[in-house]
Amino acid sequence: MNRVFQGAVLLLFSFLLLASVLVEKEPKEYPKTYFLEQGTHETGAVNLVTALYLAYRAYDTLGETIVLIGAVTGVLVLVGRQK
Amino acid sequence: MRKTNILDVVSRKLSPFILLFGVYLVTFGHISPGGGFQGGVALASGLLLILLAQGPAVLKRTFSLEGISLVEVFGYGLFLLAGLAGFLWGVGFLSPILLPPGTIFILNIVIGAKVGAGITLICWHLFLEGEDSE
Amino acid sequence: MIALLLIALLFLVSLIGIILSKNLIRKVMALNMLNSAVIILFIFFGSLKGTHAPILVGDETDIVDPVPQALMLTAIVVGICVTALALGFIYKLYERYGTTELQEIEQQVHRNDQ
Amino acid sequence: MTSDAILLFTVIPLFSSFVALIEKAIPSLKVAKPASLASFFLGVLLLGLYGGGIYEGAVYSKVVGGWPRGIGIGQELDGIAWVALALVYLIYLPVLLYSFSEGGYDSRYYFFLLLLQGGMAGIVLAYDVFNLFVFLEITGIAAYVLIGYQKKDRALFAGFKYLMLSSLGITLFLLGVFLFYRDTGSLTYTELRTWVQEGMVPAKPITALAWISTPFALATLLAGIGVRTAFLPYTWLPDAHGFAPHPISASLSGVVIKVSFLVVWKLIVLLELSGARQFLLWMGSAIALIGVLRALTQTDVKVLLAWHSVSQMGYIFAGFGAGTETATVGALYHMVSHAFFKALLFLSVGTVILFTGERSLKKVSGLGRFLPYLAVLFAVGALSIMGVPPFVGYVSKSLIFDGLQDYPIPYWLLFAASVGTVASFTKLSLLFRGLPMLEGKSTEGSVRPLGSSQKGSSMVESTDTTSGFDTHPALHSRPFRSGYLGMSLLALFCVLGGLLGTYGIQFFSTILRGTSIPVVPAQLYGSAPPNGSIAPAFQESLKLTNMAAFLWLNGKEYLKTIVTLLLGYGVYRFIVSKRGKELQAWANRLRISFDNQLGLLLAGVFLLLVFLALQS
Repeated sequence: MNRVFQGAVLLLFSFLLLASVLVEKEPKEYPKTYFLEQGTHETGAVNLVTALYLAYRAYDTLGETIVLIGAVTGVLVLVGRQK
Repeated sequence: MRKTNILDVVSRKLSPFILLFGVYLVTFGHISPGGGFQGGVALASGLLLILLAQGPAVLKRTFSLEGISLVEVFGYGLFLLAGLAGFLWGVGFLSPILLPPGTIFILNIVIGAKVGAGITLICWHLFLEGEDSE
Repeated sequence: MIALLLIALLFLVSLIGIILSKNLIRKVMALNMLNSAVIILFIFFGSLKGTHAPILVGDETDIVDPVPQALMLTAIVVGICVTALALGFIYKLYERYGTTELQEIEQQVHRNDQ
Repeated sequence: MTSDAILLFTVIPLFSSFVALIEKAIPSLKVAKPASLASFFLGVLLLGLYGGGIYEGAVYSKVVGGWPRGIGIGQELDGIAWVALALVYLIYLPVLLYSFSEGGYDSRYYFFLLLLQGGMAGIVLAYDVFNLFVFLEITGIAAYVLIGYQKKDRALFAGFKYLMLSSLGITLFLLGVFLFYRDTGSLTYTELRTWVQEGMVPAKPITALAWISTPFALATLLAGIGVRTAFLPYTWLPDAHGFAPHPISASLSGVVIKVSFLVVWKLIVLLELSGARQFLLWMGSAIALIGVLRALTQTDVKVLLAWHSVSQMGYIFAGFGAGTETATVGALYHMVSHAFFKALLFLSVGTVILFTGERSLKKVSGLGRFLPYLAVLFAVGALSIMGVPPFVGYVSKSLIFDGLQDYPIPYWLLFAASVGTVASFTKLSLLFRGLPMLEGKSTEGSVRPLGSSQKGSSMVESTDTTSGFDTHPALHSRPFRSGYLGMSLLALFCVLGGLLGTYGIQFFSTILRGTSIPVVPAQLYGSAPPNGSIAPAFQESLKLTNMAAFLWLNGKEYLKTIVTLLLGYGVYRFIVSKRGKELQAWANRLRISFDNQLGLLLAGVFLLLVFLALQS
């Protein structure tokens, strides 16, 4: 019974996944051309990934550092022994 | 577990270079492949190589756990302060206030130090099951 | 196409791992694989068009899309953090229940309830 | 107000969390508690500054770092977001005060509490799907750790299950982000709206396979957030909320699940997904009843309350899903009122557990005569959740029921859930009424020392082990002032929210006006107030005078309340009878294994997809 449910769900999901991922689509040009033209000029970084990571999407990077420090503290809370 | 000579020698000779490479990735992140995160992970792998091959006591001689934790905490604080500085400058949170490569360069170093410290700490605590953690 | 198919298969295999495996550590590893599958999907799609890395040292204009790469850096860190926390939880659970098998833990929990 | 400062809602708690961590690094600096209080006051100040503009319908938007729109990360504060932020900060103060009183939490606890605040504020303000992903994860990580903070066995397991389910959900969310990015090359909500409106047009049969990708992406996006809201695999919620530390239970049940739901709300309104509304209507009324039925069989007091969170969220889903004006306002109102009374209930029941060390209804009862003030606070919460007139639950439930009149099946399902709620809280009130009892023994005559029974709670330090129940110091002289202050604040909100119901309704309907109109992308990024194109029925039915009559001079509502109470008492008599107990024992054997819960998440994606696909 459990196996039937799990199998059915997985089958359905794989069908949906394959149907939506295996579609030939061209990547969009727009944001890329913007970064190609403006990226180095606006941020001073030749490496566009760094320009995105630390300038255009720096807020996400801030979030990422918060996740990291949360995980470090969390692991310490969970695994650390109390004195 | 017995430690072979190969492991001993290779880890001691290799890890300074890994650390140096990490510093290179961090500081040149804006003009060449690499960046704060990638360099930080390289730094962490250098430290973890010492930790795993030589044991925590050797690592502690150069890098104390408290020191790494402080880097982690103040890296986070510095990033926030860099954001708030833009706010106080009147250009909005996380806006660049220095001349173009300046902000990215500083943030790269902050992120590099923080990611390196963070990953080292996570692995340290998990590997040693919290023995040295408090 | 074949690459997309392989990535989709990786995704499905890890989904199967999450749902069907009985060991907690395996479940977490499968979750990690699932995360990797999405990351590879992003990066692969971003690199479909263009031939050079998005580093403007020369005069290249035919670069790959830098956005997925930047996004996935964040996603990778998030994945690491979740895995680390999950392993921390499993470590504690093992200390308390003496096992990492899901069913045994569930049985012990229900026995204590009654 | 300029829109530059909206980021401060997120940054203030995050910066305070950094300050709290300094105490961990340098223990001599006692800064964690002041920092967490300062975060509250600054946040409330900001809320006040923006309140006026929001009430006039303004929408504040901002791109972080001043980059062009669509390139940088957008942030937006609208009416819904303002209500969510108000909830985030209002519930935070009692939780904080209670944590001060309970003691035993170090600076890392306050760090995670502040992270939870900052993460929720970020979720609310995000106008970019990837930014939403990052903040969902921040909130998630803070929540996982806080649930397992005291490292009790069940809490660890509950935290782990929550982690697995929501990580699976968030990875599916990321898959949705990928499908969206693939088609548009953009990540903002504005583009999402255009994409959905183009993509949801039914395709010709030959391209049907390719067409499925848009609804599928939407379904994964909504299900990924939805797992945090507990609309499909709701099964993680009772354990996670029931076994977390008491203040955290209050915070999780009060705010965290609602903030995630407000994102779903925002997306559904923005993208005009009538299919998802239908899904929420049916799902909501179903889980309202399921939650109550499960709650009736519980004896663990906090798990019982947590099942009621599932059920009450069902009311909110159903009210929002129905989509009529009254029901929508009712859903928003119920979100606020549920935050008030559920936080109050969790804190007051948590106090009982803290004082006695027992969490089973079989082992403790009749504490009312020893803790009269706590009993009053509990009663306010219980009467609110039952929907008894002067309290806040009455107002919101009446609105939801009024708005559901066109949908008979959800209406009666919710009515049955109300009856069950009354029965369940009559049962829970045994904590305070009836025969005084601890550890399963009557205390008349026998002197059972309380101090030795505190296996569960290491916080309670008791020095006196000789005295009996009546004079035990834990029940009388334990300093718990700021905890009581926090609970009293919540009780005050419950009473005021009920008595000032008409003003509340007017306030919420005004706020909803700003977001319920179909917004065109150009307006989204401007801060000009959308000039009131309110639906006509909206103006008509929600006038203040009409509302006063509807609330307080409405014989039908009063009759319905009385019938609910009487029926609820009848159900209560049944469940304490012998037959009822047999039925409960049978029901308690029905469990959904963890593997199946993970499977249910995928099934939820599929169900949402069906509703979304049938929409067009």
